[in-house]
Amino acid sequence: MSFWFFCVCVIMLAVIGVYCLLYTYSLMRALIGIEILIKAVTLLIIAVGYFSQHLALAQSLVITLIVMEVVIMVVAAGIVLGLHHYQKDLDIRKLRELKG
Amino acid sequence: MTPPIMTMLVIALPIFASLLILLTPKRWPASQPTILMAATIASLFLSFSLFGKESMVSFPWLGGGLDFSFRLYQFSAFIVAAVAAFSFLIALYTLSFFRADNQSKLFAFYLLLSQGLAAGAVLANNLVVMLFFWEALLLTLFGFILLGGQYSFKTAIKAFTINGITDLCMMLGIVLTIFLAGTATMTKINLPLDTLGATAFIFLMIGAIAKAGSMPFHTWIPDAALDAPLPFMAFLPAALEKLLGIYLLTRISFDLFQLKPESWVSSLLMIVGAATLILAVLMALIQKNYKKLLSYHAISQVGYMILGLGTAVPAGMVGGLFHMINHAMYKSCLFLTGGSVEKQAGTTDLEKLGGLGWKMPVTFGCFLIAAASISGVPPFNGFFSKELVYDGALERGTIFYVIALLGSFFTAASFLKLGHAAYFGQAATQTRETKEAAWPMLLPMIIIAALCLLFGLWNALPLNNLIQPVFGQQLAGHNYAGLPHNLFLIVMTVIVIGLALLNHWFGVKRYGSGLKAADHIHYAPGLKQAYNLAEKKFFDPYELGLKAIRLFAIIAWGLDRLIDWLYSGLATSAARLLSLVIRKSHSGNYATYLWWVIVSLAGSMLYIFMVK
Amino acid sequence: MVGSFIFVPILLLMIVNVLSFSHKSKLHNILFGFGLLTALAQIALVLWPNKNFWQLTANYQFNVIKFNLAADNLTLVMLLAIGLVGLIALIVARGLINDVDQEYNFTNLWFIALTGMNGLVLATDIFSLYVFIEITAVASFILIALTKERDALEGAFKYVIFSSFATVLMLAAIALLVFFAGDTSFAAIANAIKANPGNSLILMGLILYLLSVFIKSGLIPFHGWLPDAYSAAPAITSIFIAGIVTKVVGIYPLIRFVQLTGTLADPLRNILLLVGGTSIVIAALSALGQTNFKRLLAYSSISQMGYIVLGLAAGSALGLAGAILHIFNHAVFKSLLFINAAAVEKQTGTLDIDKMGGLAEKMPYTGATSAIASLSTAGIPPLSGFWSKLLIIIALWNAQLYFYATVAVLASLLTLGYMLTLQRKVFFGQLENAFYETKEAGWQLVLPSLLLAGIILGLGLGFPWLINTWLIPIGKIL
Amino acid sequence: MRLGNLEIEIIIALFLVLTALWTVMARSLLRAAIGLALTSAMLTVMMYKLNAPLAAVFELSVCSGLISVIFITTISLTQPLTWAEIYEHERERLSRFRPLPFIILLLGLFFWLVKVDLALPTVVAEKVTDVRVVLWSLRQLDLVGQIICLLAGAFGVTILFKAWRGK
Repeated sequence: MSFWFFCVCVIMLAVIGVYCLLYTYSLMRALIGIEILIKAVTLLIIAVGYFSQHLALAQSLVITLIVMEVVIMVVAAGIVLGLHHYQKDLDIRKLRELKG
Repeated sequence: MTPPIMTMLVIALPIFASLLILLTPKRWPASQPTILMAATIASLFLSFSLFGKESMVSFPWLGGGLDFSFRLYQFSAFIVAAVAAFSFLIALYTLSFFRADNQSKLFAFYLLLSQGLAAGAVLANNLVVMLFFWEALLLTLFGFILLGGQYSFKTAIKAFTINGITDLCMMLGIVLTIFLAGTATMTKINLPLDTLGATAFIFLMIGAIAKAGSMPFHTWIPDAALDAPLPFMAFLPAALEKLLGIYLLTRISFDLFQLKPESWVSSLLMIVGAATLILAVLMALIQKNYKKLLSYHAISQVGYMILGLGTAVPAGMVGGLFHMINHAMYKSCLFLTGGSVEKQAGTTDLEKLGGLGWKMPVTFGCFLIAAASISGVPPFNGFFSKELVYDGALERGTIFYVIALLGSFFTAASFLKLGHAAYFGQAATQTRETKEAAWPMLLPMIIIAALCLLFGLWNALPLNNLIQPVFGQQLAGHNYAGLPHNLFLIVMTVIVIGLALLNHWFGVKRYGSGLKAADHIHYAPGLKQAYNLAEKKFFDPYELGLKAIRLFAIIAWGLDRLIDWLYSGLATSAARLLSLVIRKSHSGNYATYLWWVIVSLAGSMLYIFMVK
Repeated sequence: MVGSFIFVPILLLMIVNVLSFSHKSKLHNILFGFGLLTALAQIALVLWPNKNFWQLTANYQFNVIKFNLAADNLTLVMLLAIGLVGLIALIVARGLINDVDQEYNFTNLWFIALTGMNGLVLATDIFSLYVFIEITAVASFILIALTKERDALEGAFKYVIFSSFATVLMLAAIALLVFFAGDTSFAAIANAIKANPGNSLILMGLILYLLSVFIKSGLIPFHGWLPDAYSAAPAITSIFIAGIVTKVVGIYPLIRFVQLTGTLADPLRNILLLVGGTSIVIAALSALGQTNFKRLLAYSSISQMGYIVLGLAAGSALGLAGAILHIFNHAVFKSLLFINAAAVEKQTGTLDIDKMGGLAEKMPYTGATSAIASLSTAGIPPLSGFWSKLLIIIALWNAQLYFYATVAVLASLLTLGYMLTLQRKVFFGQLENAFYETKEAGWQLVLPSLLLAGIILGLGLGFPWLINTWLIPIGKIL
Repeated sequence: MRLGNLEIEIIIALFLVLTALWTVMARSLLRAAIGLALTSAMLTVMMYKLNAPLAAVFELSVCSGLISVIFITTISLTQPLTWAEIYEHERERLSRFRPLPFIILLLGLFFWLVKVDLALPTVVAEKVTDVRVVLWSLRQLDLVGQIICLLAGAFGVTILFKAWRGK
């Protein structure tokens, strides 16, 4: 398998994530879109580590990355909960109070 | 004290005094006028004692040839002394002009700050340093106008915008000049007016003549006349800005660049001057307000100075510069009489004024002298400087001379109207109880009026000591002191003044001396003159002439408003429209924002790989 | 020893939180005292540098601990700005927040954000840079959502989405660059970039990194989150975030990027120029029509970031020096303006500038300091903002980027336009009846305002002496 | 390892993309969260195949474990709509997401056919090959960063998940 194969995988995952971010009407699904994007980039880092034979470095980077990811998702989930408190649903289209 | 220290002190002293004034607490009401008077008197002495000395001061600054350098020599010392003198007189005047405490405090602050900054701009020997002080003056201008009360904000913005734009031009000019000359030190620059040189010159010229208040950068001055406090008008537009603007114009024309009579730049300057003087005076003729009428004259007289300097022949140059100092005197005197009238009678509306001549004899006397000066009546100072400008204009082209003479005629006519309406005739009921102003207000007027007379009768004093040394070598073999040499010019001037008198007499005769018809009377004599001329030489109906002159005045007015609109209307509304479109596009939908990011991402990648 | 910039704050925070030996209000006072000391020590260490402190590496005592941290001149300036704005935010918070719980939470998060920013500017390794960016970002998400008001949550959510998106781009960039460098240190990456000119994977990595920091610093057209987050955040958070956090998170990595790539390749430079120019003009135009005090300031912030980017794109020591000075200036005057906004909001209960008027009469210090800050933003001499803009414009001119130099000059007129509109509508003009009883907002807000205004004036007047001693050496890191 | 003509990685990658697709297209939020956990699991398998077992373990335990728990908790706390409402939502939502599989398919085909020739660097083998050594002695700063970040997360939980007072 070539590096290009993994690149294609990463691009496809990224497109899925971005599409979800752009077209979803749900706050939680937006977070899921972000998650898929992060998966894509995790795969890229591991692939790079594999092909440059720097797997130890790549693994340690991925471990740190995963910790960061969890913290961000916890905070984001807290914010979603807060928004739900006000608007009683997860509709992203109500998120347009700030404009201009 | 050595001259370098004194040079620095002349800049620093007023600025420090101004900050001191800002810091004085309200509990000590006497401290502020004390500081103001002490600082102005001290800097007056300082600048007069600097007279005739030369020095160069320089501190290392930005590096790369940009030094904080100042140069004291004959010309800059002269302007600095004049600035200090006006500052002193206006300070004296304001002692009893302002009623509100806070207003007088801020006015004193701005006055001293302006004085210090102006001294810095004049003494600077480095273009960037000069720009530094020049731009800072913009702030005091803004602050001054803001003092006028709640309606003055719009005017202040207008003044700020116009001056800001012209200063921007000047900045470009300075950058170009530095690029051409390879240095920013003014003493080292002497450039020919080739294509690039002329471009740089014109940019610098825009900055200079806009400061002086020439058309088409004048539109804020009449507005400020109504909105801003009157001592401001007497100080900045009438005196300080003329001194600075014409100083810079002189420096760039004959010092930094080599302005020659045959160049097209010289013709351009003359056209600007001639247009300014005739259009503004036509505007002045139809005004019905004391202050506004004066403000249009403040514009018109700049035309003479620019015309004089623009001729680039010795007589014109000397005349232009002489007119600058004369104008600063008589115009601030006129504004000060206006201030007295406003303070005492409570209004400057000519329809409500009248018969003040007997109630305010000193003010009236000063007004008479200053009005005679501005109208060019011998033997007052304005006469001599105008004669020199005429001389120069005649040498370059008859048309310029004719326009200048015509301007003189209208000037005389409008001052006859103003004097008549304000000081003679019947007083309106509101102003019947008017009394003479307090002595701190009268003293500056008297001093300036006396100087007007002195500079006229003994014109060798300013000409030999102040004006002619400025041009040095360029004037070799000329001396313009004493009576004008060209008898033809004197005869023509006297004829024009006579015609103006005659014209006024006709007007009064025809329409009666009713105050409400004042402006109408002063239309009509102009028309009658045209009518008589037409009857003698051409077949020109009276009505047509009336319409033509009316139309001309309307066109002048329209032109004035158009320029005004271009500054304050078009640019603002375009910005507002764009702003609206941009705000509408921020719909609050985060997906839209994300689309922008993704499109930019794709675009920049495409761009990178295409270029590669 | 530079590691203490990270360890001292975090240890203080842990000690207070883990031991939690006392009542909350007392606890908070202790934490607040620690915070003041930390910030003051940080400022003092930068202003009076001690060679021993800055040069000792951390591993001299324990062989176990080994950090790749280093400080150069740029780092010093950033540390100074962080310490200054941090100090001021801490003091202002005491005046703005009434709830003990909230104030305690704010101070905790302040410590984390401070640590994150310190680590960020000290890192010598691109992945550590990412880690600290993330820490600072998390702290700022929570800070924005601190009061849990609806709009604040909306702003925070948008920020989370955009920030995470930027993070993903940055990680992809790191992956691609590390592929070639074999290591994550700045030096190795700079070498790899030099050794493989025109390699498409490296170019891809560079462009991804560039765009990710564009999003983080909110430049147009990557700015969607910024006005929302700034204007909806609680008053104290706006001061802190707008004053320093997003600048350290966004612009500082951009400067390191310019430093890494050496003299920028033409296409990258064109992108920087385009984004910078667009940001200046569009954001200024947008600010012109705003009616919300803080939103106007947010757009103004974007516009000023544009100047910094243009300065960087000029690619000379002078431009870099101008950009760095502008970051510092921006930190000072924008924090000041946000403090003024907070004072006005606290005293009048509204941020709608159409409803205000004549407040300078009742709040003289707020009015005067905001005028100084506005004029500094607009680049009026002799205030400090003038000098940094001047340096940037001169640098652009010297680099023969005449068009962008002209844009930069003309846009300062727009800046003046919206700043004067703001001043007129809020502080000058007719005093509204509703605000007849308004007073100054208390020393916690007035004192920092005066301090910041003093810095603006002092820097402006002292600039001629400052430039050769501080700025030009900083610019030479390129 | 070869399976006939195919390599196992291709199958894993296919599953990875398909699970991601399913996550995004899934009808209910709960299914989406489960889909995300599955995607994570597929990624774990891929990592394992790429000789990164330690990172794979992390991915499996944290991402498909912890994050799924967080998501599912949040979803259940935010009171899902009634089934009728979901059905109404879904019809409209699916119409927006219907192009996605085709886009992915086209992308896959496109990149399959267009072989991009990447200029990869020459491989220099790593000096330290042990993950533990790299993580604990070379990347200590990142560990410190992790601790700080977790601290920030803890504050986030205490602030954001606390119940509203008096509302």
